[in-house]
Amino acid sequence: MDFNLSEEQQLLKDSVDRFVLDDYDFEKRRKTSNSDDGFSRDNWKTFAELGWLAVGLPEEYGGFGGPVETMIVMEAIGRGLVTEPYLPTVVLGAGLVAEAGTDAQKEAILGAVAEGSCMLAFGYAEPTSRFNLADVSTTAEKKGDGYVLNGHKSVVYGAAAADKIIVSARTSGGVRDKDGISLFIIDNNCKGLTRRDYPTADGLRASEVEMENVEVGADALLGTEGAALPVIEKVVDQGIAALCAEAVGCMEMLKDETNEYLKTRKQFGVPIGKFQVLQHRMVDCFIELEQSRSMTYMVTLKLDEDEKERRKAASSAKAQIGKGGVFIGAQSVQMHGGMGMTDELKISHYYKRLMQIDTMFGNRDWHLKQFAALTQ
Amino acid sequence: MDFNLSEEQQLLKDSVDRFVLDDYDFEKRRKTSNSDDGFSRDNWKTFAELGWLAVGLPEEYGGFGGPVETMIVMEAIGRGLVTEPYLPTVVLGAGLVAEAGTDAQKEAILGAVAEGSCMLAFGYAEPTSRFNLADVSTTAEKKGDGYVLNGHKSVVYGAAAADKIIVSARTSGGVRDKDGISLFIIDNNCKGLTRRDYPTADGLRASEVEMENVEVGADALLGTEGAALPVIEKVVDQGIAALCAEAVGCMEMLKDETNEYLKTRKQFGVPIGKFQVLQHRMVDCFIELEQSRSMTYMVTLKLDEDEKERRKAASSAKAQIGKGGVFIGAQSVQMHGGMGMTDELKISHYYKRLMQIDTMFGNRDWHLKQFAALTQ
Amino acid sequence: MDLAFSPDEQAFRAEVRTFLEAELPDDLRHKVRQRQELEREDYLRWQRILHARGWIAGSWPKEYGGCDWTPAQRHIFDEECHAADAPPLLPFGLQMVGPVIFTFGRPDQKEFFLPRLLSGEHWWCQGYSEPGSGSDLASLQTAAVRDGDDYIINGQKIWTSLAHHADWIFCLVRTRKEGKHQEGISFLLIDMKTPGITVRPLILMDQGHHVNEVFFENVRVPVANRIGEENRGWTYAKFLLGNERAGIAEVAWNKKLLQRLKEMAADTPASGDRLLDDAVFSRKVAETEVKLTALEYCNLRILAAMQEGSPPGGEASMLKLLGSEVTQAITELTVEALGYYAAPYELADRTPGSNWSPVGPEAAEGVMGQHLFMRAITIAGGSSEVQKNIIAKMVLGL
Amino acid sequence: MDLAFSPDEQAFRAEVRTFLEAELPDDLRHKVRQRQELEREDYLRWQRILHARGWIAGSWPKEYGGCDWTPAQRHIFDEECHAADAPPLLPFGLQMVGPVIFTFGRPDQKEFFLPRLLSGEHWWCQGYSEPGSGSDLASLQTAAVRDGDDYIINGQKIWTSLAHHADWIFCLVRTRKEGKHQEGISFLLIDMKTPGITVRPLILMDQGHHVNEVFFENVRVPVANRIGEENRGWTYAKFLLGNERAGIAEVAWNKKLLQRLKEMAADTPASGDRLLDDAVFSRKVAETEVKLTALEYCNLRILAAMQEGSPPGGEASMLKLLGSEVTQAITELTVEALGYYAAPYELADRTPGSNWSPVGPEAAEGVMGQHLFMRAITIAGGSSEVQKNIIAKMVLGL
Repeated sequence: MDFNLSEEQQLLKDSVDRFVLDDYDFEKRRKTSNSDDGFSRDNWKTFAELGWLAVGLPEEYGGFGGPVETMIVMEAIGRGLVTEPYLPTVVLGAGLVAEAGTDAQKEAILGAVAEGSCMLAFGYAEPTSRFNLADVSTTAEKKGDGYVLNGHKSVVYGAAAADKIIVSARTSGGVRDKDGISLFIIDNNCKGLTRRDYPTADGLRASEVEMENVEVGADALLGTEGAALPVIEKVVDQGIAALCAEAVGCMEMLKDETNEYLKTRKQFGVPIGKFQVLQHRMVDCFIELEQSRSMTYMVTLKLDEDEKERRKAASSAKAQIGKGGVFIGAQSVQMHGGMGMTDELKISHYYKRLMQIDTMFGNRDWHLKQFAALTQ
Repeated sequence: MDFNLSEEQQLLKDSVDRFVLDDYDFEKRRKTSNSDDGFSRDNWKTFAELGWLAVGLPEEYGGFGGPVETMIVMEAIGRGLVTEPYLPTVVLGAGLVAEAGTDAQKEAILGAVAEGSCMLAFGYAEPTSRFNLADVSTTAEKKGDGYVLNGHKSVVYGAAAADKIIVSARTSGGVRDKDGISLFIIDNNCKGLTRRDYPTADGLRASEVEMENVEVGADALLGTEGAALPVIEKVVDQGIAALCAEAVGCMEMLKDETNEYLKTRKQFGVPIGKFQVLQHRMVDCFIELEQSRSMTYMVTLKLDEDEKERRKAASSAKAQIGKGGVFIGAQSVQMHGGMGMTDELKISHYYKRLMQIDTMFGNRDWHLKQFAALTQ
Repeated sequence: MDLAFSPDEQAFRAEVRTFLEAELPDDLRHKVRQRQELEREDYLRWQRILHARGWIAGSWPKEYGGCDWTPAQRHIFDEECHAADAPPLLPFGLQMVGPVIFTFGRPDQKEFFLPRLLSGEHWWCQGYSEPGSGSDLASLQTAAVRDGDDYIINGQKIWTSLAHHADWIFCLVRTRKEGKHQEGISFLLIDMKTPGITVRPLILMDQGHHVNEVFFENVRVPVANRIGEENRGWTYAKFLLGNERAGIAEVAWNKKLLQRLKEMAADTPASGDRLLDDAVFSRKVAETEVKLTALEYCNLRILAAMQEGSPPGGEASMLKLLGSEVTQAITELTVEALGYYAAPYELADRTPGSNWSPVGPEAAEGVMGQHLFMRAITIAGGSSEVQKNIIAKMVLGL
Repeated sequence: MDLAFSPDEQAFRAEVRTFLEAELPDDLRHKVRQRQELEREDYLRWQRILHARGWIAGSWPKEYGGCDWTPAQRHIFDEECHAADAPPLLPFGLQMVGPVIFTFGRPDQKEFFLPRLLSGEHWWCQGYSEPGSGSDLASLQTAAVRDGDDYIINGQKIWTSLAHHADWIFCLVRTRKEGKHQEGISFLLIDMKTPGITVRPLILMDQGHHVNEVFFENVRVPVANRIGEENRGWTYAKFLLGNERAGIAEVAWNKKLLQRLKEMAADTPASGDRLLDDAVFSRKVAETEVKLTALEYCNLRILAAMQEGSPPGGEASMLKLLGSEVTQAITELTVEALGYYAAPYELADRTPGSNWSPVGPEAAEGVMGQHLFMRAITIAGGSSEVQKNIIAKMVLGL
């Protein structure tokens, strides 16, 4: 039992932390977030140069590290509220290809991801699916060697910037059947695909992706036809672990900023941190953070266990992070008073991100239900 | 809209309050609770003399007043943590007879209740029914003019002292059918009835009541055969309103005692009521009490509305009272520190009663579910 | 004890309802229902309609143009207005400065300000908070120095709601530095067009422009614009804060929000079921509705007491606390009901006349924005922490 | 980073498990499982079995008869013992006064007390709290006045757990009235048979006799029974309180309680369903299990840090807070699972040898009693409020 980073991991951590500290101050982040793309392609190039886009990819395609390295990068992303679409591209997109791709697909995509020349997005949700990954109405019908796709994917983060979008589609079975789901890699500019792009409340970019008779070749199929759900679940659990780390980064930043504010802001002649109610509230925030960090370690280190253990780990971690994040976010706003309400201070931006994190990949209610089913 | 008591109601309130204050101090209550019966027959006689056992009964049988008068008595019972089985006898037992009884049954029972010579109990729960009043496994089979009863009624408050026990039993239909439930009035000493009597955690008395081939005449049937559920639900809602008032009495006593303790108990050189965290906790208690009182007025004044409104009122009030009572109880213990843990101080006794009140007639979860179903 | 409203009150309710059906414009109704931001003219249109009917100032005495309604009538009026999706009436003039003027003002002040306030000619804003004085309001620093018949004002106010729309601002200013904080404050009425006043927008986390900073640089205000005596402004301010709390529970509005949440949850597909049929979600809705019911009856009890002449004391703080908690619970659940569709946030495209439509379901419009803005209600107007301090002191004697 | 225990640690776990299977008496196992109150002899039997195996003092150095286990080993031992329903080891001797004696005691004190403590010959209790000093422990008043080679003790202790079983008591007493509270306290070891000591039961709300008042009336204690220096007792007391917090999260015990709750909920009929299938109940169980999991990994992180030599600081307060909250959540849910069968409470009939059986399901035994007694864990050993004060100060610097 050991919670220390290896030397290489520590070096990676130093590097991402330094980037966020030196090159990602909040005003720069605001400009980046408000730009057309919502992120900076220069930063993306930097990420590639520093090797971060190769984290967690298979070594034979230039990758290095695993879940712990992803955690390190994602925590820094959380601290900096980084808007570059790292999660959609590296964790989800490349994760799916690494998990299920043919050699040819891996060859074509993973190296390009690592060197920053290929961005990815993953469309798994639909307007009526809510959080159920197996609820897929989008259809992919066989046509010749290839497939024709029809359907609507909701709130696909990073879709506008992506070169390729991976979508789940049903090749057989009923709408909520676990079998019959397949994954397809689709070029973003292909015929029949339309996007409505929009900013999100947390300052990122997402899209509605609609497919009307999108024709793809056989090589667009990712993994075994009809057997994609376990792959999706595994990669989404990896996404959950990464998201937990991002949340911990956000929470830690809020905890530090708010604690500092309590020490400096004066009312009634004393720092407001002298008021016991705020002290105890701050303690509650600290404890939520520690619990969230512990659960993030736990899920990160359990991603390679068997399916049931992995899913228990992911659902319990996500449930904790969702609650802890929204609590710390809301309390940080409250303890900052009016200033916490402003767009100017970073506080509210972290709160907004933590709210979305609670929802992403299924909210606290969803994951408590999964966890209950897994532990009965 | 008017939340004032009438002059007669105020007189009743003065009378019950005075009794609790003068004749029911905590040491007397402790002795009474620890006695064999768990209550005092002398007190019961006093209740009769002062007319409290006639509250809510029909005027033609010597009764007076209605829900507001019952609320007044029950609130005082809560303040004094009175152990005499008022709820089982007057609210539930007499309530059922008044609601569904024949003239002969009312004649025989209600006057006797009012004058203190007849005590009642109501067995509605069974080992597998949890909180569902319609879940009745006890059977009543027709035999000649009468019936033969078999079954097990759980946790029947006041059964040991009761002259007659009213039980629900199934005359037709499946175990959880809404139709087919009937009520029977059974003599406590009849053949085939066995009781296991026990004290309860809140210092009252209850019993397991088992019936093995208990034979009763046709006159034991209370109300229309097979149509008892609406009667039971109505009288249980009256019981809920009464219980809410008792809970408010308990909460108010705890609020007063704990607030006083905060002002007098010193630690670190100051009264502990100077610590902001305890101040705010006490405010939370105060607010729970105010909400509970408001909901008690609401349900009391809505008992005569149509079934849906009445049930909504009862379930919402019970849900609030269950939460508020347990919160105030637990926090009063916590704020009293070690002393709150003792059997010696009254604090823990009120907490224990409030815990049982949350469970009685269905706990908070149950009533939130009912309320949700009624308000969708 | 009796829950029923009197026949007269019930007749009044019918009258209000008929009026709203006839007079509330559909486009305003739609904007409110869709949680869209109201523009200056939207507020004013509705104010003029009510003014024409003589119903703009329910609580004011008749002699000043009010209706002199009982607390129950005001409650009924509020309920009906919210049920009909009428725009809210802003409190700054009608509830805040108006009663201060007719209670403490000179006859000429009453004559000049009150009719213009009621008609909407004067839009008022409130200059209380300062950067250094949030919960500790009495520590305010904006200085008013006497110079002949004028005061010269220097300083800064913050969180000034809708100051960018306002014609007049009522301000607490410091006219004496010595002694207790509370005893050196005066209450001034200031024309927003006076030279030296600068209004700067403060954008909130919903990216909306609701509040402002207001800077005063050598602003010259006639002493005649002072309310009451110099250095006694704290008294008037406290009076005003008391008025601010009437109706603070926002029961009727919360009921409306809750009803919309339930409608939305009934329309929201959740992988085969309706979201409202989910046991855990429907329980959370039920919990909130029970809390709102408790608040409603707490409010009615206090209303009944006011009807009999007892002014609300620390209990008003309880209503503010509970009301804001209920509102936040509802807006949180409403965001939660949207699932992934809580994410899209396209304020930038919502220019009037565009063919913008919300991403996701129609009911998603404005939900996240409202939720984010509503984080302020446990901070503004005395934070929840301050309200609890007040109850602890005033009600519990701790 | 790695969650796995080392091969050695895994072998140790197997060894403990085998030992428990062989040596833990069935009747003790049953009593623990059924939440029955343990008698003095029950504790002692188990202590003697462990003592015989050399496993009575996991954390103590070998030279004093301990095992010198690593934090991980102690954790494993705890987990296995709780999983097997072994009786708890009382902390008063083994965790509290023992380490004080071997750290600060004289050689003769070590030689006399430590072996007797380990063997169970001496049952220890703790004389810290007084009626006037709860959270504010340092304000204690029990006076020790020097008289030749003795101190004369007068005063009163309260909340003294199992003092009615105890042979010895370690006490904080006041040896100087002047100066700071903390600087006039000494640490004494007192034979409970000394004349002038009276133990009076304090019955708690579960009607159990767990704690006592201990009165001292001119009790003569040899100065030789003092630990360390006069007036430096606070130092030793703080050392002890630090030790008291190790293992305070009670993860293994909480896991056991949770497992039993789930078993019970699976066996509980709820009008046609199993209670565990109720969406709301199972969610509450899941919430609690998630919280317990978070606690478990917080505990493991702190354990790993201790393994590397960092003593637990304010984090121990966090473990105490969370652990007690989890326990209370579990016992509340367990009571809730019983439904109406939470009411019967028949302590009086439970004399050994009677054919008493619980009213309602077998699993109902002891549930309410345990819940009521567990209300104390957020009060005793530093209340939750005090723990939060500690974290605010020590960790957050507020």
